[in-house]
Amino acid sequence: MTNDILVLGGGIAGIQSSLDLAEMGFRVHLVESLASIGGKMAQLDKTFPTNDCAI
Amino acid sequence: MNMNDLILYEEPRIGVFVCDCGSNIAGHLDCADVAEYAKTLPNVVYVKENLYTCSEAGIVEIKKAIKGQNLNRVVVASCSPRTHQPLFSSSCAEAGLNPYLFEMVNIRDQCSWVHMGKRDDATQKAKELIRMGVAKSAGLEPQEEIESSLVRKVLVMGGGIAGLSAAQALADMGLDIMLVEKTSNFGGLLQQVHQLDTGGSARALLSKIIDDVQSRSNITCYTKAIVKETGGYIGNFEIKIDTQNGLIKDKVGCIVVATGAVPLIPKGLFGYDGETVISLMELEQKLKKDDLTARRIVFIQCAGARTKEREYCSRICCMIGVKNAMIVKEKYPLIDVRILYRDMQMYGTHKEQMLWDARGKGIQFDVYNPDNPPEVKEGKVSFFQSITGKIIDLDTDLVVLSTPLVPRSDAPAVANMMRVPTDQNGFFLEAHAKLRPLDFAADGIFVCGSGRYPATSTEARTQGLGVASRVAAILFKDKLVKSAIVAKINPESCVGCKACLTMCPYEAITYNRDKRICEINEILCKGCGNCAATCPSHSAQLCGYKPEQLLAQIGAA
Amino acid sequence: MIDIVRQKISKLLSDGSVKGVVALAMANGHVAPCLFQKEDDLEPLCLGDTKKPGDARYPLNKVLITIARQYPEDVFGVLVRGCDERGLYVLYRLNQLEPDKVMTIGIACPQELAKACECKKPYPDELVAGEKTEGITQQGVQDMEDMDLSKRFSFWKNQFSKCVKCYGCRDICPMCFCRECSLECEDIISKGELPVDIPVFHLTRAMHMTDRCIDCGLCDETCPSGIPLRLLYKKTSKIMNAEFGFTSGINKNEQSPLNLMGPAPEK
Amino acid sequence: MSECNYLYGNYCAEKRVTVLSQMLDFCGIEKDRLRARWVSSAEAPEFVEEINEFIDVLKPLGPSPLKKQTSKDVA
Amino acid sequence: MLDVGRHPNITLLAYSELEKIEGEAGNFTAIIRRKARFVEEDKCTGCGACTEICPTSVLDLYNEGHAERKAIYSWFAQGIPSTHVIDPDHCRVLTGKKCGICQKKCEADAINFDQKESILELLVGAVIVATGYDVFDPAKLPEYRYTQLDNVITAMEFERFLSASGPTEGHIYRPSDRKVTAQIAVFEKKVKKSQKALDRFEKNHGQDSVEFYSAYKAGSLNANDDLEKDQDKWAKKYEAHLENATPLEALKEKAKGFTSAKNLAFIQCVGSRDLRFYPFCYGYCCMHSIKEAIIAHEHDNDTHSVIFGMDIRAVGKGFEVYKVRGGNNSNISYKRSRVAEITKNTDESPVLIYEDTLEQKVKRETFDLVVLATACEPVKSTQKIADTLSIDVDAYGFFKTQPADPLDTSREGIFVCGCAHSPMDIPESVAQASSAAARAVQAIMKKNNKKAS
Repeated sequence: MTNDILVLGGGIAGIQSSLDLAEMGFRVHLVESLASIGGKMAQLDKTFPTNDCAI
Repeated sequence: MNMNDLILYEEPRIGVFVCDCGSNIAGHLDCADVAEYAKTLPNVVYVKENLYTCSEAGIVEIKKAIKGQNLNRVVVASCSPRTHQPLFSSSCAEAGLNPYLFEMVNIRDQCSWVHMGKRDDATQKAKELIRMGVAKSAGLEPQEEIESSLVRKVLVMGGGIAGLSAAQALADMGLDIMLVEKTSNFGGLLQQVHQLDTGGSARALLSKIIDDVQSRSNITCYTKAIVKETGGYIGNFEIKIDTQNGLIKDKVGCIVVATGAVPLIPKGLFGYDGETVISLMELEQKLKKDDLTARRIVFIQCAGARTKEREYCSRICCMIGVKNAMIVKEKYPLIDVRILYRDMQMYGTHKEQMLWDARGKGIQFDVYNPDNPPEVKEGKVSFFQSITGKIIDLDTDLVVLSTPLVPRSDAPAVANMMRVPTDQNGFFLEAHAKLRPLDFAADGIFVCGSGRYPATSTEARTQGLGVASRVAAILFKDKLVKSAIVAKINPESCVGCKACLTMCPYEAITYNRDKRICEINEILCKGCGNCAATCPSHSAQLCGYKPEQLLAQIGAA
Repeated sequence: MIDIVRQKISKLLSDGSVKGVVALAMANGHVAPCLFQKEDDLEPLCLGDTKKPGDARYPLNKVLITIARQYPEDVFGVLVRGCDERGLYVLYRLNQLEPDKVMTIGIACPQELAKACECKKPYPDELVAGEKTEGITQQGVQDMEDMDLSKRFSFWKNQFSKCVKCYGCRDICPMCFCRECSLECEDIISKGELPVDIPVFHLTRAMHMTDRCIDCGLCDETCPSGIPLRLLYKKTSKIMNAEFGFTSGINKNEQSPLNLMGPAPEK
Repeated sequence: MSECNYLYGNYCAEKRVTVLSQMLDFCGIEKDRLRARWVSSAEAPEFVEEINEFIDVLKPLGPSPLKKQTSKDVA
Repeated sequence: MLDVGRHPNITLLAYSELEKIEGEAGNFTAIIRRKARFVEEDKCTGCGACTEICPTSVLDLYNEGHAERKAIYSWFAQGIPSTHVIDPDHCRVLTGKKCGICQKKCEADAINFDQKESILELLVGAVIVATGYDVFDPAKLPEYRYTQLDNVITAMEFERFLSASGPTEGHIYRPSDRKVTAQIAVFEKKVKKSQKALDRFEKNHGQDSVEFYSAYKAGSLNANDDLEKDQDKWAKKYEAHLENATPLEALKEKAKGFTSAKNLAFIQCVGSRDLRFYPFCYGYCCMHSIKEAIIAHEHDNDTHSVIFGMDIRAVGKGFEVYKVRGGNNSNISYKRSRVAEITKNTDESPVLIYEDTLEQKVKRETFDLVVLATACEPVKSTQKIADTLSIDVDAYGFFKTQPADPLDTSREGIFVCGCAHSPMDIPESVAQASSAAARAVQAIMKKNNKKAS
């Protein structure tokens, strides 16, 4: 039986689910096709409604 | 007040590591000169300049120096602590040095990057920043991380769809759950709903989940029960619940708030009288009992929402309004149904289709401008139709007001019992609108469902699962480890004047009656330093930022 | 006036409602604070106005605090003038004394003493003896404010440089009850050097007095170098009143704006 | 003003600064030598502006009249 | 993002793709293909020295093609992992030409041109699909002439314009102007080179080129013998110089009037609520345009924005307040209409043709810049991923789920969250990510108990 979990996609959703699972003690393999993670949110300058920076 | 006044932990032997950070620092100031200068600083016994302190080679360099020169303080002059402080302090720990004896000086973002082109000024400033860092590091004291046990039990407040889903998910994860519902049966708002927007009856979905929850061995259900008190802190909440058979006291690790919301009773709006002008929920009851006799029904959306006092869009009443309009059209095709709306909030893949189907069934949609809303007078609805530019009068025998969901009347009581904030509309305020939508600012307490903001049944169910994973992220560990940057009160010099107690935003300070002094609960303390700033006799001090350390840093400027 | 007080004290002691009364006693020519425990030996009791009224004034509250710390469960009486009672209200707020453990015996100050102290309320709320005289409006602070900046600077610089750091003002003040005082903390005040760090020493104490000072004037009277400390603390109370509409020692369950979390209360 | 990371810290600081600045003035030290501004980590340009403005105010005031006193303490 | 890079329980496999997956819930074997980075991950510190000197430049998709990156690059400055990547289709060495400067420059000697892609086999209990979305390509709507008009851009491009790390460092320059300034730069380089040649002639003949050329043309040149030799060459050089100098002057003249874009138009529902493409609403693009208008106003106080939408759907928490506040003090006006067509007037400014429903009149209005609030499409490789995982895709190309269990795909043990499930805003995506994590744990726990009990 394995406790590993595969997460496809390194955007905000992939990052959040990987962090939650890792905090629970599961091993996570996060696969991202681009050179680094961050997905579309990393391209944003600021986010609404609080206007803090997206990076 | 100079260096040797500090009560020093062991004779300080400080190691300084100046980083080039490739060209980011070395390109704009003279790192070698800065390193030379660092050698002349008091208590500095070892200085090394390297290309990248954060690379494998740099870390090995630090570890070798700690062991070789038996350093008891390390200062790294490089980039921003936000990105690399954890990396460097954990490497110091691996080399056997207490991680809190590490000080970081930012000579990149605050020096080389902002003073590009002024090489000698930047070099001079870097020297002074390092001198301040070294002065502070001399006064550092070792700290131990604070650990506390975790109770593997969860309290879920509210038995609506959100609370039920959270309980179900947590049970699958092997945790024990106490599910507390104020009314006599589970289901919350959904019990009043006739059919779901995704088809299928609300009661069917509810009964499936309720049976599953009630059949679970590790879920204890309490109906007609109210949570009276929640004391303690994350991992060890002491709770008191008023149940049908008396008061229950218990300890839980985390708390989930799923108390939901209630539809607004639109008193005084559009002549609401519960007979000819009813609210959306009352229409749901009529549909359930199947007693609807009318020739024309007019729905008015945003009744009491997006106004000055309630400046928010309740997100789901458009969907419920259109869904019910379609159900009416199916059951009683002869009734003429019209919907007056401001903005049709039909987001998501299925809802737009509902709009097209509704139009297909002959339901007419008209826009009204909030400045001159429709008027309802004895069986007649008149509104300004912007497309034709004329006032339209419709004689109607039933008007349905789509009212927003508003927070429950006891929500403020729950909020200050658990010392969690609510936003200006009374909904629970989550830690971060974007990145932590299900957590509260206070650790260990989570929120899901309409208590946070009006949500459809599917959204509430998803948020219930989401909260389960947030809780598991804490309770799956064997113990809770917390940073050691907390405040401490010196019992000898404290006179119990409670000045600090009233200043603590996290309610971490309690007054000990028999010792007549104030005490800090390290788990709740977030290290903000308010108490240290207020205490007239310096009995309350924040570890790592004690007056002598800070003043040494200022003195060295 | 003194017989009414003596009667009151003996009644309190006889019916056992207090374990003891802190008041003043005349013994071999000197007036000193004394704890009377039995109603029959009240003979040496005096009100501290031997030659002229109020020439022997003591911070009886401070004495009461030390006694109350030893016997937290017992009730004690205390002889209070207008300023002492204000002091008690502040001490209740700062949790040094518990209101239900203190019985006050209030005496009013005569007009002459009120003028000397420039006192704004020379009588306690619960008055046992003496009649109420009206308070004096405070002119000192206004005169100082009217001077121009450089004159003020040189005035205070000379005053502060006279300080010999004897800590007399702190030891006499009923509001200073800390065990370890930050004025003796080496990081802020240099040790063993005169003149004292101007203005750090005096302003640190002033900042602690902002929401506590009851304007009793004892610090002024005790200071060997005659520094007008009371004037400094009158200014802080004036600021607190002007900015936050707060005056210390007026009502029993007051709340200092500096200890409130959140924005300053409307003026 | 309500975005303090620790909920109320900035309000408490503001109250104390109001009192202290008037006390400084009372003791003859120019009130402008003390200034409190609240700038979030995201407002870099405002931070630079505030500092430059403060420098322009301080320059005409010249060195602190207590210079002789305080300089000897700094090691 | 940083915590993922540092968390002990997470192995980050960037620049890699899922090849194949077999087995069933609780017991999957996944084959991962790690594309070759040509940079050693443990050696590279992400210092960026190699990017500075790499000669080849390529269109930068991170900045939506408005800027350029080098053949050796990192996706964006603060990206995790910071290890750089060499783009095999553009790098000279990998396309057979000669170069390798970056290898010489790299002090950490992390560059290795013959690194091969590797295959990794993983045993996993559950899979979470969070492949996100792609921006809808507005070229599919002919009436907005996205490809022909420079000053019609997508919301994501405008986001890059607003960002300080973007191609315009936060200033809202019109793309048409930026094209002109780019041409000016090219001409300037050429003119400088040809001017140097002319200076040489002027120096050794002591005559100014313009005079010489007019005399040469008029034939009234009193040429001594060495001038005789040079005069034809000098004339031809001068003519070549003029070929660049005159258009340069013209462009410079034109560029004088350039300012940042002042009045902006935001067109909502581009590709969404449109029966030809995606007949539903995404829920976040109205708010996205309002935010961009507010931030634009912050950058430049006299911007005026008009948002064209059928409904302005500010649905989430605090959104209505944000919309009203934006309208009041960032001079944004909302127009209820659907823009029919965009044409161009003389100076490249787009002209919007639309029916203003309040006044029931068709209007033509010129704007400096038009931002298309584009819809979000499933990722291009969605069909490939669906086939590898053998899970179904719904009518619009998002992964299919049932309303009762909103996160389970059609195959047990595989879950979906975020925009791969359906278009949603960031808070819902984050909440759903946590829910998918919970579902995955439930699946594994159930499998373990079944095995154990």
